[in-house]
Amino acid sequence: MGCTANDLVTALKAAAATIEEHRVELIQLDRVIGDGDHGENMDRGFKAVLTALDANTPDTPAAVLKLVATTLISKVGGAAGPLYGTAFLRASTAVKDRAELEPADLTEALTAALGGIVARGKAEPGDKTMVDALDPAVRAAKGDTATELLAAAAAAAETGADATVPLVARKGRASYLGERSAGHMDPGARSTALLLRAFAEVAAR
Amino acid sequence: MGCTANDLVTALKAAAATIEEHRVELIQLDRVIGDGDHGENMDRGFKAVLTALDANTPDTPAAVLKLVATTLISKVGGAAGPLYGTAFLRASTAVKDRAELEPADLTEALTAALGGIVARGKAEPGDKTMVDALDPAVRAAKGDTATELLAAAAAAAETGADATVPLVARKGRASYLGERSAGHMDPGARSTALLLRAFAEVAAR
Amino acid sequence: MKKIINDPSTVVAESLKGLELAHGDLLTVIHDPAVIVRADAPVRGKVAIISGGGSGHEPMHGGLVGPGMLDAACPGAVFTSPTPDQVTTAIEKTDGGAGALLVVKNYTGDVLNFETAAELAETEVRTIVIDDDVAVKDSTYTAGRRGVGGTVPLEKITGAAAARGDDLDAVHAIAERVVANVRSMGMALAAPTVPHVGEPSFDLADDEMEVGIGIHGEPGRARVPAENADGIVARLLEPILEDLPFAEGDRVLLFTNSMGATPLLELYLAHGIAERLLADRGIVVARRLVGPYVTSLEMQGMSLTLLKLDDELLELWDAPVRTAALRWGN
Amino acid sequence: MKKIINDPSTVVAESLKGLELAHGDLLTVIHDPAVIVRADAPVRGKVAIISGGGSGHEPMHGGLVGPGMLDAACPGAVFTSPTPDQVTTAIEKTDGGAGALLVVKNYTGDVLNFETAAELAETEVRTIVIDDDVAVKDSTYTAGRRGVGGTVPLEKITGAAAARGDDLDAVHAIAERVVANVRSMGMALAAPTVPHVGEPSFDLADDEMEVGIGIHGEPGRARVPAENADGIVARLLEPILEDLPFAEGDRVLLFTNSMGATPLLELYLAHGIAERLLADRGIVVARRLVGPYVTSLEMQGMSLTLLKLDDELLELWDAPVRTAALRWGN
Ligand SMILES: Nc1ncnc2c1ncn2[C@@H]1O[C@H](COP(=O)(O)OP(=O)(O)O)[C@@H](O)[C@H]1O
Ligand SMILES: Nc1ncnc2c1ncn2[C@@H]1O[C@H](COP(=O)(O)OP(=O)(O)O)[C@@H](O)[C@H]1O
Ligand SMILES: [Mg+2]
Ligand SMILES: [Mg+2]
Ligand SMILES: [Mg+2]
Ligand SMILES: [Mg+2]
Repeated sequence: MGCTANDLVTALKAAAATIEEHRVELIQLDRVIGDGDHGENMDRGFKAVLTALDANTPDTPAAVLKLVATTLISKVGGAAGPLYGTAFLRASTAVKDRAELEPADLTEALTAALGGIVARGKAEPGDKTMVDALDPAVRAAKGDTATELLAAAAAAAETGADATVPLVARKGRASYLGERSAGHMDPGARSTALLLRAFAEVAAR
Repeated sequence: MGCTANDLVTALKAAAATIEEHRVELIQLDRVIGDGDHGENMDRGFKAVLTALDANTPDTPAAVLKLVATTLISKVGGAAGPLYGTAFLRASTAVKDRAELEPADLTEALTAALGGIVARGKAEPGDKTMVDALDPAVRAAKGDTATELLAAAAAAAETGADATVPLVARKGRASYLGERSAGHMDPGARSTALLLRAFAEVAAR
Repeated sequence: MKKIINDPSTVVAESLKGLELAHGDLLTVIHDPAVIVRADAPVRGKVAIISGGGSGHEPMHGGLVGPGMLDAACPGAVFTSPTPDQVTTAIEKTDGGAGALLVVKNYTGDVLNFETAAELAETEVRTIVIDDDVAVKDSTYTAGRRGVGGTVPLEKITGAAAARGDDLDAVHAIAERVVANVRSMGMALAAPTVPHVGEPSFDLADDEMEVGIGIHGEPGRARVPAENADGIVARLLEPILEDLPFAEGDRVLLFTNSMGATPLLELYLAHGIAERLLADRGIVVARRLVGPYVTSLEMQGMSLTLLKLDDELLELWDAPVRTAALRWGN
Repeated sequence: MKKIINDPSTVVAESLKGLELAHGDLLTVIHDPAVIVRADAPVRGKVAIISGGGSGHEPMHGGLVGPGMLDAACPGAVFTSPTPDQVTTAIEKTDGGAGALLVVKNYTGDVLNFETAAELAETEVRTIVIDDDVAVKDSTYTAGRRGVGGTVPLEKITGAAAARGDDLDAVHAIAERVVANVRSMGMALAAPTVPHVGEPSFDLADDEMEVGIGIHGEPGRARVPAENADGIVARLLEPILEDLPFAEGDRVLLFTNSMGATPLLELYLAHGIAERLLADRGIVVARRLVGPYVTSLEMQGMSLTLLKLDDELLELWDAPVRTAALRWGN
């Protein structure tokens, strides 16, 4: 009873809904230490994902993830577009041609996603980026069921995002602020936590 | 014991001081129904008059008035520059080569000044301009002494300026506002009243 | 007040120093009285085109001095008409023996100061008064329409006529044709701040806009609830079209002007709307100018100007021009 | 929010329609994905110069498309890097067989998106990353310096090199020379408002200014008490001069840029101060550019850019250019 292409589509719809709901929050976080577009960009991207998923019905998890990747890459722009795009692209490659993803596949997909983000963005943990949410999530992503595994990952991502508050940014636009970037949550870490929470909630249904 | 060139210089210094003192008030009046420069322009002009009077010592009333006229014309700009400039120029012509101005000369000078303003600006009483201060002042400018005459003129100018408040402007920049110009005093009428009050106070000393 | 200045009373003088350094190839600045003169003035045998007005509308007029356009510009204090001695100096310095056309925007102050200068001038001068602002009723109960955006095509076209060798009468006649065929209307979302005043010229709530605004921070014809771009452009265009009137088949120059702080991103957006509205009516936009040319310090807002073109006006608009702000054909 | 727009999500698309109508002689707009292309592209045998970035900086980059400068510009959403498909489309449409130079401002998003496009491109491409902003420390602890005002001379000079027939290696080498010799610094008196955000990007008290500001409404290096023009210009110029460093006898291009809402009156004033400070140090201002070229919507403020010139860079700067925003020599 693994995660099918259809389950993934459901999860992505939930993710899109979460991003829409938190659009203004993400804009505000980015306004303080960045340029205020993160919520808008993510919302535009995930709305495009919904449209793409409506127009196409990819029948493998890999195909779904790839469609998400190419859509985000061509619709989001900014730093988040290529980073999230690469993450989904690597996840797509990682799950190969499996028809249903088992917990181990999910761990591999998440690990590959993180690897993609790091390969493109060269951020290390502690640089105050989405890596600070995704890296602990990957390490926490254990469990016998997708439900358990994603719940643990989402919780770790949320803790990780919270932990970006005191950090001084060393990557991305917030790094221009130097010390003044401390005291605010990283918007990309927050969006990563939101996405994982949405996935976890769908898995728990 | 008429008004000499020196007396005129004293009166003009007092006028310059008054304008400086009321600079912000005139700016604010003009800001509401015009473009906010009347106080600045008049202050720049009368400061230049002080400099000119320091550098030159014209020895007839006519020469003093002419120097004031040319200085105002070349330093004030806007509507007020040529209007006040013409007023002083006509006053200068009116007093001819008299060494001392008697009350009758003052009346003639004021009448000529008004004529100059009307000739240049084509405003009629009630158009909400400086004419609404100067026209009643000229009609009130009667008396056996300069003191009496100027006190009456100044009082009439003040009443005239106050009476511009309800008027709808038909000349100058305030006319663009149409009905919205009503409810505010005309800045040029106010500056005319201020000048006459300064002259009257010097005469009363 | 948020400004990059040292002292309100020296803003214009200091700015002219920078202008002179920036565009020494095009113009020379005389500092007292302040006049901006074409670098190669006087041009022998050519009618001189001279304009001027308060400062704070840059690039108008100093940025429009150069071959094919103005021979001299007289910058007054901020939003204050220049004085007659500036104008007479401009006339002297540009006197090429063919007389001068004085381009005057219809404001009492400008008209009076240029009139005084014209009386004093020793050269033959003609004056053209531009009054293209349809926001102001032209009646005996006002000072008449203001001169606004239409000034740029007027100066461009008369400049081209003078450059091709027209005499003063001919240049004046063309100027009259431009004035007869050009109409403008502007609006503001936020007021400018005059340096010596130190606070905005008018106060607008966040949901209000001022329609029929002038270019001196003087309030407009009406304060109305803020609208979207479609609404704003229609509101500016309608009274312009009705006024001349412009009719189906007319060829026009459409000039979409930023009042200063409105970014090009928004200005092009508005321009596109205006083009479509004109196309809907069968009016042919033959030429266009989009940008901040007739500004009002940092006022946020825009104006539209429409000039009905005939073949000759079109040719004169297209003729070469080389100034700081407008440059083409050479 | 005070803007002339219809809907925050369609601002860029609508603005591009207006741009296309306004400058149809110079450029063509592809609407999906959004790319602004030179009207006569592709130019056979010429290296294509392609740039792009978030919208809201107009006239950069769309206003710099045309002969002698850019072959294409990729406009992202407001303040958001363009996507790779915009860039690959630009590469395709301008492919004259001599390869393309991608001019990328150093921001994580711009670098990543252009990098992805470069990987996908079927033509030979080289990338030049410009990072001229001395306000940002260039260390492993930041994303490196930002690309700001220096982008305009970079695009002008590489455009001229491509126009005279240099091959891709040669154009790239000249690009590197410009990047090595150009430095900038900016400041703001008031923040811009991004349409979809609806409120100013940062809040500044009336007596404060933000120094070392970027061009995306991101806060600057330090918030300090507002100063007069002399103080502001010195504060921008010092770190630029120290950085390269610039020395006595150097010939430079001085680019005095308005961030959007700062009027030309103030900008020329600041330019004059900068020229005098440079003259005091024996630095020769050989060329200058003054105006709003690299803006940040309606941000109030300015930046200074200094490019050290050699004979070749000077010649390439002087070479003809015909774009909406920069035009000379033809
Ligand atoms: N080098 C990087 N590696 C990983 N994540 C990064 C990097 N640079 C930026 N980010 C993430 O991207 C987020 C900003 O995304 P967004 O606002 O959409 O892009 P932009 O900064 O281009 O406006 C940051 O909050 C951060 O989490
Ligand atoms: N046609 C006119 N006749 C008489 N006075 C006029 C006329 N037009 C304007 N004024 C006066 O000039 C004053 C404005 O002067 P000022 O602000 O210095 O000039 P501007 O209107 O050019 O800014 C008005 O308040 C009015 O009293
Ligand atoms: Mg951002
Ligand atoms: Mg006034
Ligand atoms: Mg005025
Ligand atoms: Mg961004």
